[in-house]
Amino acid sequence: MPKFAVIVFPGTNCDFETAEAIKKAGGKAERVWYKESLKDFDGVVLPGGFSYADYLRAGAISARAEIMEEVKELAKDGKPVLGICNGFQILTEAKLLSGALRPNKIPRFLCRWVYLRVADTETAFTGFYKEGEVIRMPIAHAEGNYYTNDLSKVRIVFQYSDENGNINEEANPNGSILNIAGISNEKGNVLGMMPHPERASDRWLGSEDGLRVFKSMVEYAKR
Amino acid sequence: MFPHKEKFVREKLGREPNELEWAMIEVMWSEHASYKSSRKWLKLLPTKNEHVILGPGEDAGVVKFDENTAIVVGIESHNHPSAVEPYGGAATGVGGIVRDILCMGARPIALLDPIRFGPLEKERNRYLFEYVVKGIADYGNRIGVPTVGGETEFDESLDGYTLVNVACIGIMHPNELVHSYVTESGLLLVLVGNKTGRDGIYGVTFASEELSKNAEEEDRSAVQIPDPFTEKLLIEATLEAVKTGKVKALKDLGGGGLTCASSEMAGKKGFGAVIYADKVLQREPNMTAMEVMISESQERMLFAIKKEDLEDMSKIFEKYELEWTVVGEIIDKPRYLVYWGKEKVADLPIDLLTEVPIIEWEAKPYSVERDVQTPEISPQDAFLKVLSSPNILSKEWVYRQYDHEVQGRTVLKPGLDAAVLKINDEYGLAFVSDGNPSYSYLNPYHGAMACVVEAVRNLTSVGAKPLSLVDNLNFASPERPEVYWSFIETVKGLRDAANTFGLAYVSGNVSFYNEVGNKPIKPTPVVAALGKVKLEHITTMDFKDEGELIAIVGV
Amino acid sequence: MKYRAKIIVRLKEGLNDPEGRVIGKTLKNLGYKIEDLKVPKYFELVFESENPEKDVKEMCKRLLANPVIHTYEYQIEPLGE
Amino acid sequence: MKYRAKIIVRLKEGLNDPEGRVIGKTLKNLGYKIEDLKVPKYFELVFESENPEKDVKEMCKRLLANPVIHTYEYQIEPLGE
Ligand SMILES: Nc1ncnc2c1ncn2[C@@H]1O[C@H](COP(=O)(O)OP(=O)(O)O)[C@@H](O)[C@H]1O
Repeated sequence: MPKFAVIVFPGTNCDFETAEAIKKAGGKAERVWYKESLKDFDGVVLPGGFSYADYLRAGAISARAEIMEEVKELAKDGKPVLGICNGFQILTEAKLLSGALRPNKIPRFLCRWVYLRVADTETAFTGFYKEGEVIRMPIAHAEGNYYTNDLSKVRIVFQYSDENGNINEEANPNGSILNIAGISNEKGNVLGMMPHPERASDRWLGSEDGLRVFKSMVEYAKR
Repeated sequence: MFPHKEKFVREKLGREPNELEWAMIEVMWSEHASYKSSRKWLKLLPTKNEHVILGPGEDAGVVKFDENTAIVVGIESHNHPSAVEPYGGAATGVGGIVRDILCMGARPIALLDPIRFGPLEKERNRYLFEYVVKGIADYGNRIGVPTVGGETEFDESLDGYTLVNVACIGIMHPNELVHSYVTESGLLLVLVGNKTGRDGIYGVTFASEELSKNAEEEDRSAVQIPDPFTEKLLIEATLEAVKTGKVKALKDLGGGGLTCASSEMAGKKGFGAVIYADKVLQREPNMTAMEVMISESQERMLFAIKKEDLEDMSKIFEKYELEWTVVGEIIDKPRYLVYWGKEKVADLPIDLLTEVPIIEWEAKPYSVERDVQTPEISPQDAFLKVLSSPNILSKEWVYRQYDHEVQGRTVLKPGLDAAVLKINDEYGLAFVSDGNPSYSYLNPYHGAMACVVEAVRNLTSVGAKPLSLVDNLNFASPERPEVYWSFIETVKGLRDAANTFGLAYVSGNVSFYNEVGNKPIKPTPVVAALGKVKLEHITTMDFKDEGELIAIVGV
Repeated sequence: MKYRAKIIVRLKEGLNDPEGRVIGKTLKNLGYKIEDLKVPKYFELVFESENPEKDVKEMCKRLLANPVIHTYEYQIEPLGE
Repeated sequence: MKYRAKIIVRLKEGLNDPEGRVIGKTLKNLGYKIEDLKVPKYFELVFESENPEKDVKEMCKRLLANPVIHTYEYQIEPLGE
């Protein structure tokens, strides 16, 4: 059974439920304090939260922690690296993914459910989705407005859409270019996404659509 | 404010207290810390039934959910500080109640925020509204505790003021309960978290007085800058420490600061304490013993632990990059001693701090159902007027700013009759708050009952069976006979309504002196209620299908 | 007349400043010898006014700063019509 | 030697600034004639260094600014030993 590290930075706050979702998806998960080592893991998840309270810029301070060097090694080895919400912000700040996450177009924290269109099923995290499928997950962020000056470097994986999969301005909750909700690196083994799949991994919480992100990741890590 | 305080103190002590001693007495005798005007009446409330593990008296109440699960619950107000600095006041209000839950040994899992303002037509009220919500959002979101519900109400009588109440629940195994008092001497007192500064000096006495006209300019010391980053680390470090079983007592530092936390921790079962005030880590230069002892700097916790466990505990604090120092020791004599270096700067019998005499103010009834004019208005216009009132409008603008899903438990989200949190695979916990100052103003007894009844109705609307209650009593000056009377009536109403349902209050809070410019607020009791619901049985308010019958049940 | 104002809003001396502390500590960890770091709020605005100084002061009092916890300072320069 | 640096981190030209826009709008609603309002980040630090200019530039590049979206400027003044 592949084993994943769920990295806990000071201020991370979605670590427990993210570890639960990985277990539910058939993987092993261990919460790892950011001062510890990532040896012996088959993949890494950087969960959501407010590492360092979002001081300076969301994700900026965690991205400079030593453990990120190990994350980079893992990514280079082709192991899956998933950043959710604050984890996505950390991955861009650490240059593991290109672009930046800026304050929402309405500069407030926004917590609500959204529809996403799956744009790329070839990544380590989307194997269990169908291309063009529309899924539901919650977002909860103040800085999720994705920006890049070089789209050629990103694989768009999830886009905010309406119920029918149309990508339009009304469906864009934060001002991201091209309604981007999640991107991956060229190899497809590093994914950053603003929506919270771990909050959509239990039928009582409104949807199980997110669980397949973790299932895909577990399956990928077995290879 | 206590008529014979000075005489009482001098007689008990047999001498004149020094400046530091007076300051500590002042703080502990404040309304906010001592409940001197309310204690007698709060005794009327039912506090025991089969669900209650721990009733009022410590930092929060504890309710039995099932054999392996206890729910800790509490409610607090942060009205005065929020009225002068809405962002910091509201945020530190969240921080305070979260630490109250934490110090019982429980993980905080949800917040509710009943908040009240003056009419939105006025700039100052809009400012207060916007920044109170932002303060709650920024703090709750950053510490990872979801705000799953609340109330938002606007009322003429609150013009220029705000009532910010926050309720919090936590979850733990019943065996993990940590008390806020010690039962042995020789324990070390360890202060963990933020450094101590000059903030909040005399905060509790501030909360026990009416706001002055120039409050905004004057009361810098009464507000604090919120530090959710440190709070989150405190939560994780405290829970890790509690899991070791080595924490003998735990208290958060709130109103009254170190004096209050340490004297209550030591005094409750007849012990005493020595405090080495100079050992407290100080944020500002040249602080005095008095400033250190009564500062209300936020995000600090006081641990009582055995000497031999200090090393293990300190490793946990250091893992979370929290600063800590040993600031005192529990002694077996019931005295409260403070040292500054080698010098003994205070020496009091501890009960002079912890056992404050009660006060009973004059109570004068006003005629209930005050003569309000029933407006002449057509049913059509009345209907539109009601529907367009900000009190009825959707509160989505508020709760979208709150992370109401973090921790992955929120089954019923804000916007419905009550929130439901998933506790295990079978059962959920319903959580709701209600207050209705307009009813309470007309008839405080029935208004209070209505709060309880509405909360219970909201629980039943989502399919939950009520478990227990907490109450937050927001009132004007108790020195006003009509206000004091309405307070007593309110408590009686709360009592009678709870008894009808067989429910008990496990915790609560009283906030007096809510007035601006010599104008009292309406009596504003707020009740938060917990219920248990089988996940399969949760009901929601939307119509599910065409052709369904609609029925109204009741009188 | 048009003016440009630069406004700095600072926390009063002695108040806890978690953001400055955390950023300062991060720079220290990166190897710099930081003795003090503050992150005051900073606004740059272009506005039209008859009485720019009065307006700026008012804006600070009404919105940009809270006199309970902040002090503020500003510079105003005319930009012409 | 000890130095004081004042660092301003701005959004690159052309990037919209939602925070500045909202504050500007609020001030307009309060009756002021705001044409433009920006909220750059602003840092004031006291630090020790052999090579203050190099250090400040580095701090900006490594932490305080994000080159994807920011430019920065700074002033350094010596404070003596
Ligand atoms: N300040 C708030 N914070 C979070 N949720 C709120 C707040 N105010 C209102 N709500 C939510 O909005 C919904 C409607 O609130 P309210 O109008 O008080 O309900 P009702 O009139 O049905 O009692 C509830 O779900 C409530 O929890």
